[in-house]
Amino acid sequence: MIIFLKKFGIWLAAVLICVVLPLIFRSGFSISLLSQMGIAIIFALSYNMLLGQGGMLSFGHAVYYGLGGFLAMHALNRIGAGTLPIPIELLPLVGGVAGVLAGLVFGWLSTARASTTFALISLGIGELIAASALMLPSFFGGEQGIIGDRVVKLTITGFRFGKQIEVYYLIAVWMLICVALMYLLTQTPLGRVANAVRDNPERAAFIGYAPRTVRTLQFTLAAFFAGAAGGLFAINYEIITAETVGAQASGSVLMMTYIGGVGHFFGPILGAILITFMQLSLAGVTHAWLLYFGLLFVGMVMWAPNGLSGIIMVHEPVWKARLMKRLLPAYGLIALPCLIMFLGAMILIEINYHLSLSINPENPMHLLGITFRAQSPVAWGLSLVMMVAGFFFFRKARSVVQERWSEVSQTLKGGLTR
Amino acid sequence: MSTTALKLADVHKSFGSSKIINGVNLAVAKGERHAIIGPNGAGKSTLFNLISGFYPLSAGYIELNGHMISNLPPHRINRLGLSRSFQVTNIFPKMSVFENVRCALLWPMGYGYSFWHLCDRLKKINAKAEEILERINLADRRHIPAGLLAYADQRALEIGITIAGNAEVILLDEPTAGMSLSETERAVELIRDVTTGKTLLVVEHDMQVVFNLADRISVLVYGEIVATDHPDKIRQNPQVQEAYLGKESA
Amino acid sequence: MKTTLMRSLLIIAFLTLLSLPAMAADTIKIAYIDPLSGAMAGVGDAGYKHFQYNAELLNAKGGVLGGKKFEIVPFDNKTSPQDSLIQLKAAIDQGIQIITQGNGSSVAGALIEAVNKHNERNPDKPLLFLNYAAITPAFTNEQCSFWHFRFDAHVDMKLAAITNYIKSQPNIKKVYLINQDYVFGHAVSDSAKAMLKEKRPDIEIVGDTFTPLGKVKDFSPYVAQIQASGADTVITGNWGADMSLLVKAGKDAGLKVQYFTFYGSGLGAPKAIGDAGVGVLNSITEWHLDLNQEEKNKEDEEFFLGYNKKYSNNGDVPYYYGRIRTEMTMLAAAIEKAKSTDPKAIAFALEGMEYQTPYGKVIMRAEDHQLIQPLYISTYAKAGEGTVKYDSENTGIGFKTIKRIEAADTAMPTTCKMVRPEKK
Amino acid sequence: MLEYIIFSLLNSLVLGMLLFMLSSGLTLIFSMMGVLNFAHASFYMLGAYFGYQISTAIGFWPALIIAPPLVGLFGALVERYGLRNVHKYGHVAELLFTVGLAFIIEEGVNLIWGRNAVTYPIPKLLDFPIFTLFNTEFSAYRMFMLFISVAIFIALYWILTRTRIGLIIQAALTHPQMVNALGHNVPAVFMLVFGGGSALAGLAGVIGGIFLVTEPAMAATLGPIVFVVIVVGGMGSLTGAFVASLLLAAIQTFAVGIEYSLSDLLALVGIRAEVGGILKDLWRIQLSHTGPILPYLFMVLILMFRPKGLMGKRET
Repeated sequence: MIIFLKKFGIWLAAVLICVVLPLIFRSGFSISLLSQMGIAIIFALSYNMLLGQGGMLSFGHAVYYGLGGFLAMHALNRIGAGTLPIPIELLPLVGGVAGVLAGLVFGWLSTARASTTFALISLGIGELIAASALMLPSFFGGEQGIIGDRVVKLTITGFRFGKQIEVYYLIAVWMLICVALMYLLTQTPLGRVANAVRDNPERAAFIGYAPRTVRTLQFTLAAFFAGAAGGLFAINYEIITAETVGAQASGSVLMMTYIGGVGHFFGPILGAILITFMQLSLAGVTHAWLLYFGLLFVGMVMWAPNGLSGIIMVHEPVWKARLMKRLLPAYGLIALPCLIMFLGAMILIEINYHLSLSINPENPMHLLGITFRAQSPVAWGLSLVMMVAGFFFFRKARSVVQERWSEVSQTLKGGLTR
Repeated sequence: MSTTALKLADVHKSFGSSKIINGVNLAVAKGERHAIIGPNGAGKSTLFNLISGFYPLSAGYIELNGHMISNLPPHRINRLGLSRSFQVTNIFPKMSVFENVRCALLWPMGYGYSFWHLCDRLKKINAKAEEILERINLADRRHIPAGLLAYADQRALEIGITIAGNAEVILLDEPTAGMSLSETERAVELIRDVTTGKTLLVVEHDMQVVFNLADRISVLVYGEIVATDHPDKIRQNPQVQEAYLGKESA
Repeated sequence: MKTTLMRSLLIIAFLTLLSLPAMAADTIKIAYIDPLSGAMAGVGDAGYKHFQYNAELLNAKGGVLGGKKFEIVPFDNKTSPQDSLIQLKAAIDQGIQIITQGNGSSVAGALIEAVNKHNERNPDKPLLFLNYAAITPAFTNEQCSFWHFRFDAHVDMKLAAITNYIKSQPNIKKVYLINQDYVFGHAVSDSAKAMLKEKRPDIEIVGDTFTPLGKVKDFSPYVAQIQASGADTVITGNWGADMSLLVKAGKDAGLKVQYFTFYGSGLGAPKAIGDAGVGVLNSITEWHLDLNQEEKNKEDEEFFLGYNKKYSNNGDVPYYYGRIRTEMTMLAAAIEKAKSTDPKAIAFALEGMEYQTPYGKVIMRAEDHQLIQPLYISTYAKAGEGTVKYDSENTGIGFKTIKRIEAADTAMPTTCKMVRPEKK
Repeated sequence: MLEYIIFSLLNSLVLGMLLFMLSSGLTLIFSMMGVLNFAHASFYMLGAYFGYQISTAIGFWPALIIAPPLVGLFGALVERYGLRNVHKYGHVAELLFTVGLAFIIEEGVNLIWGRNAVTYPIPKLLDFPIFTLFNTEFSAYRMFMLFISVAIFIALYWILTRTRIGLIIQAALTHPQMVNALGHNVPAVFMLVFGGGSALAGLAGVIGGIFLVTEPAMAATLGPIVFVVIVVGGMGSLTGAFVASLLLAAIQTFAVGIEYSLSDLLALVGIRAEVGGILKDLWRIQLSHTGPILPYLFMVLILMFRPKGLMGKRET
């Protein structure tokens, strides 16, 4: 039993969370948010099959997501019309097939080299598909996209999927299946060899693998999951437009994956949850969310290139060695200046957005329960002082943290040699 | 021709107008340990890169066990039974030591591009990888990312990757470069051990190593082989002494 | 490394705190679902302020139904259909039953479908969708819905008005069509060709070009083509940079043509085009900011100036959407007429409603829920001369009406087969 | 027809030289530092906005002098305090850093100058047609742009071939390790090149902002096309960038005039197919509509079949 829990505990927990979450967050908005998170998790993990596991930086992954969505939407409409006998629950597979077909073709064309060449080809293909999406309205539906109705007769579970909650559970099931499959893929010969090709394509050729074939296969499989995510998108929104194949969707999944961290399997899951939350919730709170988003991204690139998962996993050995208590006070120490610095920056940003986008810049603005005039020199001065002072103490505190860290890692190393 | 493992016939290579390899003929017999020596810039690494398919030939041809391999891509040559190491350490730095070795076993043991097997369930492969790790003395560090190993250990790992696939012909490019004396000794032992029964072609600067290891030696000077013979004869060959050894022994 | 994590967590924590919505009992909430961040935020923000201003004016007069006040609740959809649907859910969560939107036919199409499905699946709590700017004809034709009302003239109506004007101008002989290469641009091109053929068969269409949407940097090659074709008039559905660049490149090359556009008189176009448009750039709208001078309408002038004072950022983004006033006041009138804020009752009250605006009577046609209103073709003119008193976006450029098209003349037949719920 | 060809040639020259001003900096940065700078077009946008802001305050001519160095300074600071810290994480991180930077700059421009275009008019001194051929006018401003960009081209050429720093940069283009070995201060050279490239982009912005529209989306519309230029021209080749700029501008300009579609082509060989659905859309697309997307097609093909580009010495 214990062994079973150890091995599958995390999966059980994931299932449990998926079941329970919509019971806690019951509003229509929350359930929509959760549904979108599920889709984003599949999409981001599939992107990480390229970037994290295959070393391929793509600027056009949304092509497969979008094409999967469009094909699924056409299929949905055929199902509704009774001309296509596929139960709606299996629609993501249709999207996946679209992804595979497109991925096979474009993957083969673009994977002769990795790195910059690949990145630029993916950018070019992305631009081409996005441009033709508007020029080929009979498939892509032009600006308005294609709409469908997910309430169809043909189901295997008996649900009608009229209610969002039913769709949520459908997405959750598919999400769990896809996550498990993608995890298992990392454990297969192809998954491992993809790592090898990422690390050192020349060497990989001398253990018998053609780098291009490995990349193409990995790419195609990633495109399958992206397409499946697109299929779920079609069911969830009952509309799909050309923007799903566009550069913005591609950029967004890149940011999710990177912020979550490419080095660990679960990283993109964190990224997908966080970024989806920011995109959908933060936008309702502040006009400046895009700026916060950009700052977060650049901050991650500069100071935490391994992403959220990297930050977490760095602490794993410390946690196991029961040394966290040595780090926590230092973290507490650095949190305060960070908080001050962040508050200062936030005040400054919010003031500026108030001046440029509010109903009337003369109106007082509300921030953190305080009401003040955006033009007030006090607010400007305070925010600047907070930023400067925060930065000053941040640097001081940082050296303390570094000191603690080196102590802890010394102890850890000592433990290893002993 | 069944006794010849590797045959180079009138191999030429030029980059633009500069001729690097100028009509090399070489036959390495099965089971032979063959060394190539020569001064810097003689074209030794280029020759390796030609044999292993890294560069296309300008003229001539190369046969591996009777198969024409000139201008095949590297992975095809590898699948025909030729494996090589690199002058600059060339491993998979982010993967664990164990994973490095295991990856080298996947193709030769028939798992190809499979995405329907789980590596951890491939008992035969895992046992083989363990065995290789024991032989290259890295079993205790199997979970460390390969990029974090000490230099000599990385070289050992590279040899492990190179021989893992059980290739009949092994090319080693300066396997002991940059090692201390004691490390070199151990490396030579390792090479001797793991290449037993195989055909070995090695480029090496350290003459001690060469004379210790090789059955026959070829001397490459300015893209041409000036002599091929047993080590003792090479030592005495006046042409060789003038072209190469003369400087070293002086 | 830690700091970034903390920072992001803090962002979330704080901003969630900030978002506690305030509920008031006696308000009629209207969800404004349009872009409020990103590239299109300027346009969405302007629309929001328009609604806010009109709501304020109505509230100052005592609101509706004896004191119920209007409240505009903004939702940022980033011009994306799927985001709009999620924001719609958020609006429903807040108990909002009236939504309004305008930017992007893709968004409007998605919202119409979503509202239809919602009302079908939740007949006891229906939604009402008031569309103020998405002008794809389909929304009041084959795709028409009982729950959707459009307060802007659709593409074909505007084109009909333009071609009617062209019909009355015998010196227009050669017309060049240049449009963006997507559904809207093709619709403009097709309709323009059909209408011109019918109304002025003698006019020669000397060019029918499509430009990739938002990708062209220099329009001078197109201008050279127009020049070479000998056209005297250009009809274009282009908007944004695709329109400004065209007009500017035309000015650079000394192209002497009249442009007829849809979006020339506001939302950044005057700023981007500037003097290049004077005397040549004509736009079709239901309102413009010098109309009050031309028609000597003091009330409208005050209305305009009131907005300018409070919301226009010192005249930088002046009042533009005349129809938002129509939408809000008609909504108020419909609520009074229905004596209810129930969307179904309001919808039935709005159907066929006739309403007196400062510039004539408008009617919400019952058969397709399309507002029929008078339209104006106006041209760029230097401010300070004659009736051109006010300038747009501080550019020194105002507008002069060259043609008023009566409401009845803008009406087009509809293919709508309206499906109505039971009126209880 | 002659009129059309002459003016199309002139116009493609103007656009091509503007593209060159942008791509020369980018190709230098890319080939020396290996950084594919996604924020390069953002520097161009900053140049336009700085130029606009300064010219509303003290006039266009001072703006022309002041704005580019300001952008260059900003670029140098970005290199020094941003990019250099990211360098140790590898090229992907550097690239993503510039992506994020582009994002922040766009949002910042939105915040400071608003979401709509700004009025950035042609300076009075240049607001007249310089010559009229047949019926078409050629504006003095376009001539001025041409003049500036040719001057920059010559200056760049001179700096790179005749000055010491130029020779170091040239050496670094082909053999980046060599320069390091020779003991030159490579980080300083990098900062100089990054700042210089940004300043060039800024200058392109100051004059291009008038010619095109100064709006927050201007970086995003021009950005990808600059990549196309350096890819097609070949990494590290200024001559390549020059040729590719002119070539791409000419393609875009002339494709506009070719109103043939696939169906016309088929009709030419006697096939008149009645098709529906997606084929009908494909049939209908005229070559003239594809002008601005042709470059991407071109880029993808070049990368697949000739990754060195037209004149490059190394693969990307």
